[in-house]
Amino acid sequence: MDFDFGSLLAFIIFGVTIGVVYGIVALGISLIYSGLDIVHFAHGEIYMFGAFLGLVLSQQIGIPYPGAMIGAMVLAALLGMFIERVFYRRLTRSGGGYTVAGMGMIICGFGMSVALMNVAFLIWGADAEPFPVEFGIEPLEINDISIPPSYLLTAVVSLCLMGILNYFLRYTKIGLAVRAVAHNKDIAFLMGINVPLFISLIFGLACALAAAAGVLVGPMQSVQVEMGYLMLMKAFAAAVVGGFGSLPGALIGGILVGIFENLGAAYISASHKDIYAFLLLILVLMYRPAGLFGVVAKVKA
Amino acid sequence: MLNIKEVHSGYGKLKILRGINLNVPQGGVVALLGGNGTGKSTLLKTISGLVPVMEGSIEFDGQIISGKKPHEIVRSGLVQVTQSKEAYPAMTVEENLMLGAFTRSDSGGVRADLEKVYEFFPVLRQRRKVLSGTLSGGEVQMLVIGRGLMAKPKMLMLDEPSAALAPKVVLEIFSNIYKISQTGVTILIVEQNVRMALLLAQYAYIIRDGVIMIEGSAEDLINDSSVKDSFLGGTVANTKKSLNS
Amino acid sequence: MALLETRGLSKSFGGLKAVSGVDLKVQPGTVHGLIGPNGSGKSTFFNLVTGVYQPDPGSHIEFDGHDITNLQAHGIAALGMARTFQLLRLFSEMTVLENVMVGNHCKTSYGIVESLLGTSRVRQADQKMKEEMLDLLEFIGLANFADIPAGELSGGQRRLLALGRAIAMKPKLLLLDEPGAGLSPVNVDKLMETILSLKERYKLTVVVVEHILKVVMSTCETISVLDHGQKIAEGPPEMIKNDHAVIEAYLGRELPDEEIRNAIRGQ
Amino acid sequence: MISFITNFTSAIESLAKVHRLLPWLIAYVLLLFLPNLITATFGEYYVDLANRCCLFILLAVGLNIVKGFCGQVTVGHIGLYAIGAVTSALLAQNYGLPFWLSAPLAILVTCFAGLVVGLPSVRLEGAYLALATLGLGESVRIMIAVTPALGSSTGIMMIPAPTIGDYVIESFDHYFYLVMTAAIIGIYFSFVILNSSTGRAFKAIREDVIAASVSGINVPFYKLLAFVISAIYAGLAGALFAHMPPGYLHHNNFTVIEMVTLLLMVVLGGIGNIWGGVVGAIVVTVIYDQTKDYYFYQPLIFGITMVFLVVFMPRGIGGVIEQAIVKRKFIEKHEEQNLGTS
Amino acid sequence: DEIRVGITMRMVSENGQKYGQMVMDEIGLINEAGGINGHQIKATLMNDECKSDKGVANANKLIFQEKVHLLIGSTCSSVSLPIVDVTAKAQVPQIIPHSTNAQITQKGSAWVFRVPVSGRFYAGVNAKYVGENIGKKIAYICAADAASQNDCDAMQAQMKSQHGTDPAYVAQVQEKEVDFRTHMQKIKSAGVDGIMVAALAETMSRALIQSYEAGIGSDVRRIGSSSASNAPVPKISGDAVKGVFYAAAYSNADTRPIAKLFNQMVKDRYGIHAPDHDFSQAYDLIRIVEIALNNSDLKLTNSSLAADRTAIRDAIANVKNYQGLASGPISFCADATPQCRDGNKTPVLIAYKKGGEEFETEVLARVSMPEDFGL
Ligand SMILES: Nc1ncnc2c1ncn2[C@@H]1O[C@H](COP(=O)(O)OP(=O)(O)OP(=O)(O)O)[C@@H](O)[C@H]1O
Ligand SMILES: Nc1ncnc2c1ncn2[C@@H]1O[C@H](COP(=O)(O)OP(=O)(O)OP(=O)(O)O)[C@@H](O)[C@H]1O
Ligand SMILES: [Mg+2]
Ligand SMILES: [Mg+2]
Repeated sequence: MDFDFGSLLAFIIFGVTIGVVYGIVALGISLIYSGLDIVHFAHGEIYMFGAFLGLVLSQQIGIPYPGAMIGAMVLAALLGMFIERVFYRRLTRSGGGYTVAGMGMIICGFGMSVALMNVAFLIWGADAEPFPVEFGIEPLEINDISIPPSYLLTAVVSLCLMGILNYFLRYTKIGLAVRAVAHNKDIAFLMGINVPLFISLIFGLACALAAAAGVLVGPMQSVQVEMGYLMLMKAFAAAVVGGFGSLPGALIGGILVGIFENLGAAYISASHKDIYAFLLLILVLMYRPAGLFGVVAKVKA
Repeated sequence: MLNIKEVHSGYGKLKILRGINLNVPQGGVVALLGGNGTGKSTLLKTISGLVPVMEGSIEFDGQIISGKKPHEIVRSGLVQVTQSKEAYPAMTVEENLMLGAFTRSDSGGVRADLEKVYEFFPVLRQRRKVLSGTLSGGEVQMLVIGRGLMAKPKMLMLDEPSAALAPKVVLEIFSNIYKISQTGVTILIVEQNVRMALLLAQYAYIIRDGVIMIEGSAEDLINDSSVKDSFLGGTVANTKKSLNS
Repeated sequence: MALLETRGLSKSFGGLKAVSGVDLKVQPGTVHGLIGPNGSGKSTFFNLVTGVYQPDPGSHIEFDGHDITNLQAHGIAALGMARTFQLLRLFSEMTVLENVMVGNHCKTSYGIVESLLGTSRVRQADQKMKEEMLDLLEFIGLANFADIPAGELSGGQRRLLALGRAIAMKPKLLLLDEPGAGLSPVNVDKLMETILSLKERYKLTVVVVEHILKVVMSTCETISVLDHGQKIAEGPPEMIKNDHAVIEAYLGRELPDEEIRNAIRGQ
Repeated sequence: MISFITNFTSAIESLAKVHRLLPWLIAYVLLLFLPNLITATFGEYYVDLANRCCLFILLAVGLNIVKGFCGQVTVGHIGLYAIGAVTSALLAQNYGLPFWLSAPLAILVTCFAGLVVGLPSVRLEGAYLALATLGLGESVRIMIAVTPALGSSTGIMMIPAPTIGDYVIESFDHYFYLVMTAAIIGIYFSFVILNSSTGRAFKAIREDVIAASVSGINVPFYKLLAFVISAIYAGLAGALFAHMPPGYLHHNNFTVIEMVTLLLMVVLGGIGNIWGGVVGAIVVTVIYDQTKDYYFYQPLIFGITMVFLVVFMPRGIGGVIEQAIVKRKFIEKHEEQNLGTS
Repeated sequence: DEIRVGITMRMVSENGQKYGQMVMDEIGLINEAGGINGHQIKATLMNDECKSDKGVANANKLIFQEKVHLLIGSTCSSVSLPIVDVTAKAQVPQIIPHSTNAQITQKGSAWVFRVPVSGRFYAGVNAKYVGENIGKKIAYICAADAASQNDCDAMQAQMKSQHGTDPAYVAQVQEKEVDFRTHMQKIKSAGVDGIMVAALAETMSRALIQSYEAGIGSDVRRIGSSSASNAPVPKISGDAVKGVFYAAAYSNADTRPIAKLFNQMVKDRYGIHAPDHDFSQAYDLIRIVEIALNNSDLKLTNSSLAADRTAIRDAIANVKNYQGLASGPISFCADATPQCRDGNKTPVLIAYKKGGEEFETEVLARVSMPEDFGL
């Protein structure tokens, strides 16, 4: 394939515009990870629920798009908190499941993912639903690359969400408590932290982010019951690349994954596209398990 | 201050405490002694709500606290420093200390108390930007006691604070605990360093197999040589005995 | 010839020199004490010697005639070095008996393939080992708890088990990191007996880190003192007790009850 | 119930005293009559179901070794299964190898793949390892899906059934003898491994890596060994699946959903519990088959079951029974001891 | 003494559910009208989720447990392919409602019949029309599911053999790809006459929309694979579906009275704006089964199972010139060859006139292919 700079630029832009979405889902995963010390395997389904909720709110009830997005975020947060309270709660209380830290959680996450997907299927059916939105702005034209409004909006909203969250966790007492809850619930309790409340809060926040991503992606890719799984994989890759627990890392990780897979699809082979994300994930895990921005706590013997 | 009546508790079906009666007066320093595996830590965990009370009642500062959640108990001013001296390894020393002050909203008072903790334990000041996962055993010990203090507790429960500390530091720790108690904090201390504990405390309880066997003023107990030999052995030694006989 | 010898042993973490240039010789058949203030590098020393940490370049560790400076932990263990941890690190979901059996891992007389095939030799060897290990549990006083998961023991019982697991390795050299912390006075006495009988009966060499002075002073032939990662003194207990630098850095003064009480009360 | 199990185990133990293989032989011989029994009582189809159970038993027992014994959270096991299946199929089809050659070769290849899947475990733990193995497992599936030589979208067709001489093993009950034998041998060796020094090394690694290494256990080696052993199980199951008539493989037999089902089996039976894994495999396969009419709700039921199991019964069926037996002993001892001292 | 019919289908998509339902309803109607020669039909419907292992298990259960006389299924080629071997070995007649993969009938089973148009015919018709009316410079986007891959490969081969042209651009993409921007960017600079998108409904719709987003004008024609006929395509794609050309086995724009009646029936019963060819094929299948069963002499005793199965097979093989909804007459014959067993040999060429839920199509042509075309 002959190489030209214009199309390389185009592929990178494509990667970035989808990468920011990976980034905000990864942000939620990272948040749950730092808060609860678990990797949440049902997060893709929360994202899918968010997308459907946004669809219902905006297309069926007729709430304007921004309102639908906030509504979906709130509802998904409630859903997440409900799930956490009813199911995950007992596991977190005893510190991450049986035998190996987190094995119970991982399995629980998988179970939840299957169940949620089925619930969505029972409610909305298996077929993809279009989510057309009139943004009222023109596509952005760079040379002969055209970026539709939905992608532009996504990038802007993602960056805002990420900024707000970062401030919240880094410069408030709550951020400190989040980390305390993550490491040892018993001791956090003894510090007077209302551990259950915090866990709910973290979960809710992460789910709201996933829902936002769902509503943002809806107009770009339509909404479908099975949409969560692939997004989850990409978001995992993003979270790992950026470094679990690092919020800016999640976003940059997302963008890197987006670019990496788009270049792979463009220059190597499109049918292996998902493998590139996995490849990146595995490479980063092997050579820099903490990711680009993460820190691994050195625990002494 | 703390009033424990006929408390039973344990893990699942397994009962460890079988009717504990214990009393800590306001401002006092009380020691809880006993052999290994006799239920001392279980009692502290029961008081702070980590292990559920099966029977009996616990009253603190005029309120019944048995059945409450751990964080509620902490908020009422009763703070425990656990035996497994766990700090948050991925946080710095100072962050750990600030966590201790989580329930407080008086930031001026928190800073002042932070200074006070650094005065008690100067090593912590030196290493305050270091991730606490890399501290030595003794340093962690000081950190967790300091963290307990940061909550500005009415009463502090210490589970073997001197274990694993250098002899010179042990004395420091004990005198710091005394100083802490002089500031009006009531103290319940579990110790294996019987001699030091009895020199610090005014009153002591000796527990064995989940019941209080002996109680009395510290002065009396320290002079009673039979106490050490007959009651501080613990179940491990007993097991051996019962096997041999 | 020394059983364990370190030359210029160093380890730094970032800017902090946890252990710097320590030369130490442990003579076979002795109990060797290692003391020092908190954070002086004792546990780090153990971690270096047992291969849990890699030492800084320029360090040398020799054990029983082998250069073990760059060996991995399991290789060093196989040469006959056992240790306990300050934070115990028991296998808490495994039973007490299984814990000591894992300790005995290096002494398994059969190969991996054989163990996977479950030949009769394997079964006989395992049976014999089980009996041996039960004896060992009897020796440390945990025989009654053989089938109990280690996580359900109390603090002191766990410490005994950690000791048992190390002994089960039938090592030449045993490194004990604060074996007495948290033990009741009676059990501390028992611990001292145990250490001495290990030396007498099993001809074991022991290095012990301990803050309970009674233990070091009455069981050790030689004591080395670390401070800020450096060796500041070495010698028999009598000498160490009266060493000015050691008193200054670590021991403090030995006081009668009344004075301690006064010291505590700040008078 | 508990006492029944205790009695049953002691009966088996006394049999084992005569010869350690005796209980196994008896079980094996009894199982040889199972197809006839099943056909007579339920019908021929259920022999096919039993065959599928046996495949899943192999998979579950193998997964248990790496996950339950050794504590390595792998989610890529189904990828190994796929590799075993595809390799054996291709060897048989492209090179005309008989099953008896293609299957061992496939197991060998799977072992190697197991080594690769296991490599991340040397550096990673817990959730990170789960992600890495998930990535590897999915990559295997995607490779199969997009590579024409591996079947891609049409799949690999007409994989020959195993033969002995001129005899073709293709009816349900004859295939049963094959898969059941494999399953029994698999279970037997899984016990051998658990009770050996290797099994103890696995468990020690599960509990505390550093403590294990200073106890003389070569941690990376044993982790990889666990992966390789479980790969043997997966490879064998894969080969047996590939050659099971009608001999067809498609990449969508190896998706994450299959992996989740496999996890459910292990969790239901009890992580780290061998009989638990066996029971889990049977229960899940049979229930799945019997609730096919409710296919709309099946994933929901399965998912929620999994969640509830982890939450309320983290040790699964097997673990609960085991725990009850141990607890009983412990309380007995404790009371004994209290009587002794007071 | 009932006639047992087993059905295994992909029941996860909405369409799948609905035409599964239609099959059951039609059988119910036959039963209400007195059954077949006085015998009721007992139908068992199972879901195979489009997974071959599940499909084979279903087939085994239906054949050995339910002891069906006739097996209907499956909808997915990758499931039908192995089931063909199961039915051949167990000697049970199998009739296929929707799988187009050419190899199904090429396996040489005497027990299999296909109602839909085989993929080999579609490619021939498509290539002819495209080469003559759209142009020869075609870009391909091929998704990795069995049907689309098959359509895509066959189309390229036909373009080569009929017009001697190589593809202008080929992108092999994943089955559920949703992001085609890189390909559209490349196709845009390649300057082609047409873009063929061979993919399942959602994937195809995404590609169609993104081709416009990328700025490829409507002068470049979009060509669909046979799944372009599925209702979600116009629904999701909206305006982007306008002008899309594809070949199918049925068009809802068909003006014959029977087709109009069928459209109305499906609309009333299942609330579907217009049935796609999956519905018509399922409907035709039931009619063919009805004819065959009526023509076969069945004992329906325990011992006559094998004989009855053979009788049904022979009766299906005797169905000639069935004129139903399908684009052309459906005929079978006794040989175990594709010529005999690919019943419908007449694709219809269709183009979308309007997208959205209320989409419209127009019929461009109807082409009957020689029976051994593409073999
Ligand atoms: N999590 C647990 N689950 C079950 N049993 C436990 C648990 N923790 C402790 N035990 C049991 O409870 C008994 C008392 O333990 P506890 O920790 O209270 O002893 P202790 O007096 O603090 O001893 P030590 O001085 O050794 O720390 C012991 O026999 C122990 O086996
Ligand atoms: N993994 C590590 N990373 C960074 N610093 C470390 C690490 N391990 C130990 N240190 C530091 O090295 C110094 C020596 O620690 P070490 O644990 O060896 O002390 P110690 O002599 O065993 O003390 P104690 O008697 O309190 O157990 C301490 O200041 C500690 O903070
Ligand atoms: Mg204790
Ligand atoms: Mg230390």
